[in-house]
Amino acid sequence: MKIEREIKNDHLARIEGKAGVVVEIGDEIRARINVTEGPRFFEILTKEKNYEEAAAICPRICSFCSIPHKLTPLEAIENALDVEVTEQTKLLRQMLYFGNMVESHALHLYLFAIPDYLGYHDALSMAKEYPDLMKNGMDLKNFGAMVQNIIGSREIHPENAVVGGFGKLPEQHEIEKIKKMAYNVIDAAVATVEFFLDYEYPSYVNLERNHLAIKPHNGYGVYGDEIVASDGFYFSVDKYKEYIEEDIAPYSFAKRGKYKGEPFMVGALSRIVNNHNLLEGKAKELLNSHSEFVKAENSFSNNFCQALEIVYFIEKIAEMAENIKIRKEERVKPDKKDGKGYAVTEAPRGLLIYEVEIENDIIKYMNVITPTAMFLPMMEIDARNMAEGMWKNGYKDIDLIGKKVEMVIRAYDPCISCSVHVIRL
Amino acid sequence: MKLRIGIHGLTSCYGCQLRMASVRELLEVAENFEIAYWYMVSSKGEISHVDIAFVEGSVSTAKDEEELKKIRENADVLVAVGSCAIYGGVQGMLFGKEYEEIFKEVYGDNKIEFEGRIGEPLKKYVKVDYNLPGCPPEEEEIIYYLATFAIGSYPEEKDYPVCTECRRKGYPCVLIEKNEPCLGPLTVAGCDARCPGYNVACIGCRGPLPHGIAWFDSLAKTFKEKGMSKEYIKARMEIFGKQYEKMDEMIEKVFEDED
Amino acid sequence: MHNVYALYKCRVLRIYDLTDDVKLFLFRFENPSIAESWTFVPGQFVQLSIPGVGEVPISICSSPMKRGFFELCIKKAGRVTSKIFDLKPGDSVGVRGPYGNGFPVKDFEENDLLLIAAGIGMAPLRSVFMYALDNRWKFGNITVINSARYGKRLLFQKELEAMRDVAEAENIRIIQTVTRDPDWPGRIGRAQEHIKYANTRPDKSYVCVCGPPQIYNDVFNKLIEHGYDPKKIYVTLERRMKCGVGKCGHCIAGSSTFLKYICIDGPVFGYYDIISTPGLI
Amino acid sequence: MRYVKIKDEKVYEFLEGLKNYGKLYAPVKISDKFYDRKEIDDVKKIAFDYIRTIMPAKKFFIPPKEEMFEIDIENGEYKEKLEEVEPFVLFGMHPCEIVALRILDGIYMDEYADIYYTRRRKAGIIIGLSCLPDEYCFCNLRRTDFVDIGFDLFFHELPDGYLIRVGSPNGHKIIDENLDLFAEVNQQDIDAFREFEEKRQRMFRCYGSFDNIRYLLELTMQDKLWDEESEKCFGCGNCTNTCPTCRCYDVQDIPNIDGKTGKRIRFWDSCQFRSHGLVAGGHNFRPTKKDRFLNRYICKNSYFYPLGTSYCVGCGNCTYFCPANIDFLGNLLKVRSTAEEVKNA
Repeated sequence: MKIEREIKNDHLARIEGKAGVVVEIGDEIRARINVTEGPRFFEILTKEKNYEEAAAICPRICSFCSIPHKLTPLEAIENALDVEVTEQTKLLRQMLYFGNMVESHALHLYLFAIPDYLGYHDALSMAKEYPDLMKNGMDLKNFGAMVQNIIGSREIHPENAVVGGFGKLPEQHEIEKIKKMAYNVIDAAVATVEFFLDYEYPSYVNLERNHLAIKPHNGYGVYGDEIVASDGFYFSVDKYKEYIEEDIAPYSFAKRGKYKGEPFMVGALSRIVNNHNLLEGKAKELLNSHSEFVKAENSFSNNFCQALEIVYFIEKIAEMAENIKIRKEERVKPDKKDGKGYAVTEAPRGLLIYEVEIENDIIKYMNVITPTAMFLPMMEIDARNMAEGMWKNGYKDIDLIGKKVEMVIRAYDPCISCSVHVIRL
Repeated sequence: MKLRIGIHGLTSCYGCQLRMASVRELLEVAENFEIAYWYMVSSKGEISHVDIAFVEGSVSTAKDEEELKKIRENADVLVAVGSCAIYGGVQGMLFGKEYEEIFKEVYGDNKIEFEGRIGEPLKKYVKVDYNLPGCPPEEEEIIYYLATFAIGSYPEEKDYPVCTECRRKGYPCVLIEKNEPCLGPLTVAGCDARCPGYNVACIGCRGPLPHGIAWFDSLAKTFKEKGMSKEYIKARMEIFGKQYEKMDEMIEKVFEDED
Repeated sequence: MHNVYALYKCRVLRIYDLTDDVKLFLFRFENPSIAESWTFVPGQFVQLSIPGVGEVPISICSSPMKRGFFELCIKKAGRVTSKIFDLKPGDSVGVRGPYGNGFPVKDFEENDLLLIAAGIGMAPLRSVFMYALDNRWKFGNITVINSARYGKRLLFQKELEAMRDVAEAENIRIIQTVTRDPDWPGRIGRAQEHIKYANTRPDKSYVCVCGPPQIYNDVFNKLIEHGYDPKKIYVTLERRMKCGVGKCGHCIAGSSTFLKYICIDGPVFGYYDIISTPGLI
Repeated sequence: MRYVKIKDEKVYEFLEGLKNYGKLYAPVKISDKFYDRKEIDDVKKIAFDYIRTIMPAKKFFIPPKEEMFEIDIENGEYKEKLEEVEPFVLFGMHPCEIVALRILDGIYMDEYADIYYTRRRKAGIIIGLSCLPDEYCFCNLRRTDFVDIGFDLFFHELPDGYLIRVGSPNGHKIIDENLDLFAEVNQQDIDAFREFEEKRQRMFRCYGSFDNIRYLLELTMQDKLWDEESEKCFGCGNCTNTCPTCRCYDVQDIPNIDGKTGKRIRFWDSCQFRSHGLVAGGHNFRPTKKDRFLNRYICKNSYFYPLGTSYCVGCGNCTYFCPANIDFLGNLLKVRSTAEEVKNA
C-alpha cells in the first residue's frame, strides 16, 4: 500500500505507561498501537515465591491500579487455599477498592482526558484558567487516596492488605473521617458528570461491540465469580481461557485479547452497559436523566461512565462507612498449602483476572490478564475509525486527526504498564 | 531563576511519576520550576536541555536505553527515582537469567520488533547524580529533593535503615516479636517504617542501603536461626535487592557449612 | 534562657581565592556590639550556617587581636561548603561560637614556637601565627612549616612567601614544602623532613601540628627524635560536630577510659592525650 | 527522707488525680511482648509489671525528631522555634531510667544548656516505680539499681499497696495536696519493703563488680570476639535508639519547596551508622562495621564523671531489642571482669 500520510507518535502523552500510535493513510487507513513499554514478566517474577511475597510483588505491575493488583491476587490465593475471610475484611477490601476507583477515575479524567476536551496540553496549564474544575479533580483524587491510605497503608502499592485480612485494621475514627470526607466531595463528583454533558461524541467511532463485565456478588460491585457479556452470554472465571483468547502483534509487548474471536471492550462503559440496573442513589438518578450519554457503540462514552461511577462509589463508600463498626479480629491463616484458584474483579479499566497454582505455599503458576490487554484491539479499531472518519469527511489537518486519535485512546484510559502482562501461552 | 526540570519514565509501574503528580506543591508552587517535559502529564515538550532530569523505571528495552542516554546528555543533573531506576525494581529480580528464555516462556515463538532485555538500573548505562529511593518515593522526600535543588544545593541521601525509623516511631518490632522476615534492617529509611507500623514485615521496597552497608549476610543468619530456609530467604531478599552487589554471595556464605 | 544554638548574622566582607578549592572569607557580625566584643583563642572554631543548607564547624584562621572581624579559610568539600563557595561579598550567613579549647597561647609565651601544617591544617595554625606576630615581643624564635602535595595547594603560600625575607630578620622562619609537585621551585618533601631546618630550640619550644590524621605519628616521631618535649606538642583535630557544645555526640572519640569530645575537650589536644586515647586521630 | 504509704484501693484514685499536675504518661502494653509509655486516658490500663519500654524515657525530653528553628532563607535568618511545653507526669520510672535521665541532665544542662531539653525537663514530674529484674537486667552491676535522687516520688511495691519515698519539693506538694489518700508507714510495711528488696537482689543474672570492665575492655579490643560479634550486627541502630542514655543527634536544614523558607530539625542519630564518623572530604573515623560496633561498647562503658557512673545503666534494652540477638552483657562477661554470672538464675 502506498502511504500518503502518516501520523506517528512514538510516545503518547498523558497515558500510564509507554506506547506510541501510528496511523497510515493510503488506499486504506491503518492504525496500530505500539506498546513499547518493556516486558516485565510478572508471571515469572512471582513463580517460586511464597504466596505472601507474590502478593506483594503483583501491585508493582501498575501504580494506577495497584489496589486491584493486590486484592485480586489475594482473592485468587485465598480461593486456592480455601481461606474464607471475614465479612469485615470483605467490606474493608471493597471500600479500599472503591477508593482506588475514585482516585484512578479522577486522575484519568482530570489529569489525562479533560485537558483534551478543553484544548490544553496538560492539567497544569488548564488549572490556571479552570481552577475550580481542577480543584474538583484534586478533591476527588485526594479523597480516593485518603481511603486507600487509611485502609491500605498507602495509595500506591498498599502493603496492609494481606492474605487472610489486614496487617492492621483502621481505627473507627478514621472510618468516620472517610465518611465525613465522602459527603464533602460528592458535589465535586456530580459536577464531573455534568462537565461531560456539554460534549457530543464523535460519530466516527460508532461501532457495535461486545462489552464484558463482572457479574457482581452484590450491588454494582467489583467482586464476582462470573463474567457477563453484552451478547447475553456469561461464564465463570475459571473458564476464562475458553472464551478470552489472545494473539501477539510484532509491534507490541502487550498481548491482545479477543472474546469469541472478536475484539471487545471492558471498563466503565462495559460495566454500565451490563450492570446499569444495579446502580443506586445519585448515580442512578444521573444515569436516568442523561441516559443518552451511555452509548454502547461509542467508546467516548467511557469517560461519562467513569464520572458516573465516581458518584456511585463515593456514595457507596459513605454508606459503608456509616454502617461499619470496626471490631478487632485476627487474620485468617490458611490450613492448606496447595491449591488452584481464580479471581476476577473489576479494575478501574475493566476486568482483571488472576489465576494461581500453589504447592507447599509456593507459587508454581501465576497468570494475569489485564483489562488493557483485553481492549487493545478494540482501541486500535476505534483509533483507525476515527482517523478514517475524519479523513473521509475532508479533514486534512494531520495534527488535528492525530489529536483526535489520541483522544480516542485516552477515552479508554489504557494502562500500558498493565497491558504487558497477559495470558501466558 | 526557574529550574528547568524534566520527568521521564522508562519501564516501570509509573508509580513514582504518579506520586510526583500527587505532590500538590509541585503543581501549585510551579513558579520555582518549569517543567520542560513530562509525558505522563503533558503532551507539550520533548526531551531537551534541563537543569534536573528525574527518571523513573528500569532500562528494559533498547528504546529505554536510547531515551535515557538522550536525557543524560541533556541534563545537568540526573536523579534516579524509585527502586526500578536505582536497583532495577522487581523486574530486576530476573537479573542473571537469559532474556530469550524468559521471553519464550511468556511470548512463545512470537517475534516482537522492539528489543527487550532484563530490567537494569540506570547507573549501568549512565552517570546518576542522586538517588531518590522509594516504591514509590514519599511525598516529603520528593519535596525535599526539589527544594534543595531550588536553593542551589543538593539533597543529603539517607544511609540508615527503616529499623531506625521504626524505633523512632515506637512501633513493636515484628522481627523480634513475631519472627517475621522483616527486611527493615537493610532497607534504606524514608518511609517512617510504614509497613511495620501496620504489623506487616518490611519487604524492602525502598531498596537496600547504599555504600555497602546492607548486611544481607547478618540478616540471613538471623532468619536462618529463626528456621527460614535458604530458598525462602533468597526469594524474599531478591525482590528488591537482586542487583545489590554481592547479595547472593552474602546469603550463600551463611549457608555454606550446610551445602 | 539563651539558646546555645542561636545564630548571629554575619556579612561576608571579602573573599580571596587561596587555592583552586580553598577560599578565605572575611566576616563581620552585623550587630555592632557583638562585632566589637566578640573574641576567641587561636585554635577555637565557629559553627557556620548557610540558611536552608546546613551547618559546619570551621576553625578560625585570623588573629584574635584584630577586633571587629574574623577570617575563615574554607575548603570546598561537602554540601555546605560548596554552598559557601557561592557566597558573594554582602551575603549573610549565621555564625555561633567560638567553641572548644584553643591552643594554650599564654603558656607558649617566652618560648619558641614551631608550627607544622599539612594541607588545610594551615588554617587553624595561621591564627596562632598571626597571634604570635601581633605579640611578637612575647615569643622567641618562630618557625612555620607549611606543606602540601602541590605548590598550588599550599594555603597562604603567597602571604607567607611575601614576608619571608623580612621575617628571617625577625627570627621567624618560613618553610614551604611540597611532596608531589615536580614543577615546584622550592623545597620538596614532607613536613617532618624539614623540622631539622627550623630555627626553634627543641628544649625551649612549643609545637603545634595540624593536618590530615595520617601524618601525625610520623611528625611526632620526628619531633621526639629531634628532642622536642612531648609535653609541649599540641594538635588540633577535626570532626563533623553538629552542636559544638558536647551534646550531639558526633565528635566523641576515644576508648572506655579516655572518652573525649573533640568539641569541648578539644579540638586542641596534647601529645599525651593523643597516645592514650585511641581513635582520636 | 519522707515516707508515706498508699493502699491498693487508693492507687487508681491517686493516678487519676495525677492528671491535675499535667498530662499523665505511663507504661502500657502495645503488643504481645512490648510496652511503651503512652498518654493515659484510663488509668486501669497502666502496666505496673512492665520491665522495659521500647522507647526509653528520653523521648519525652529529646523527641525522635524536633524542629529547632524556622529558617528565612531569603533574609538569611534562623528564628528559634520553641513550642509550648505543658506540664506532664511520667509515672512508673524504674531506677535505671531515672539515673539515665540524670546522665542526660549532665550532658544537656551543663554550661551550654540545651533550651529544648531544659524546658521539657522542668515541665516533667518523675514518679518512680520499683521493679523486679529479668535476665536482661544488670543495673546492680552498674550500681543504678537504687536511686536516692532524680525523682519526685518513688513507689515501692508492698503486698497491699506502695511505700512512697518523697524526693523533691514537687513530690511533697503532691503528697500534701492529696493527704487523705495516704497512710503512715508501719513496721509491717518496712518488713515487706525489706523483703521485696532482698527478693529483688536475688533475682539478678550477675553479681560482683563491674567497675574494672572499662580497662579490661580496652585491653581486649583486639580480640577475635569483636570480629565475630560485629559480624552478626545489622548496623540498624536499635541498640542506641532504645538506650536510655544514647543521645547522639543529627541536624538537618530542610528547605521548603518555595526556596524561601525552611526549618532546621534535629533527630536521633546513631554511632552505628556509617555517616556518624564521616567528616568533610570523605574521611571516616569509623569506617568499618566493627569500628562502629566497638565504639558503642567503649562509649557505654566509659564513665560519666559528674555522676561517677558509666553511661550504661544496665537496663538491658540494647540486648532485648536487638534483632540480631547480640548479648551486650554476655559479651562484656566474655571479656571476663570480676562480675560473675549465676548459671541457674
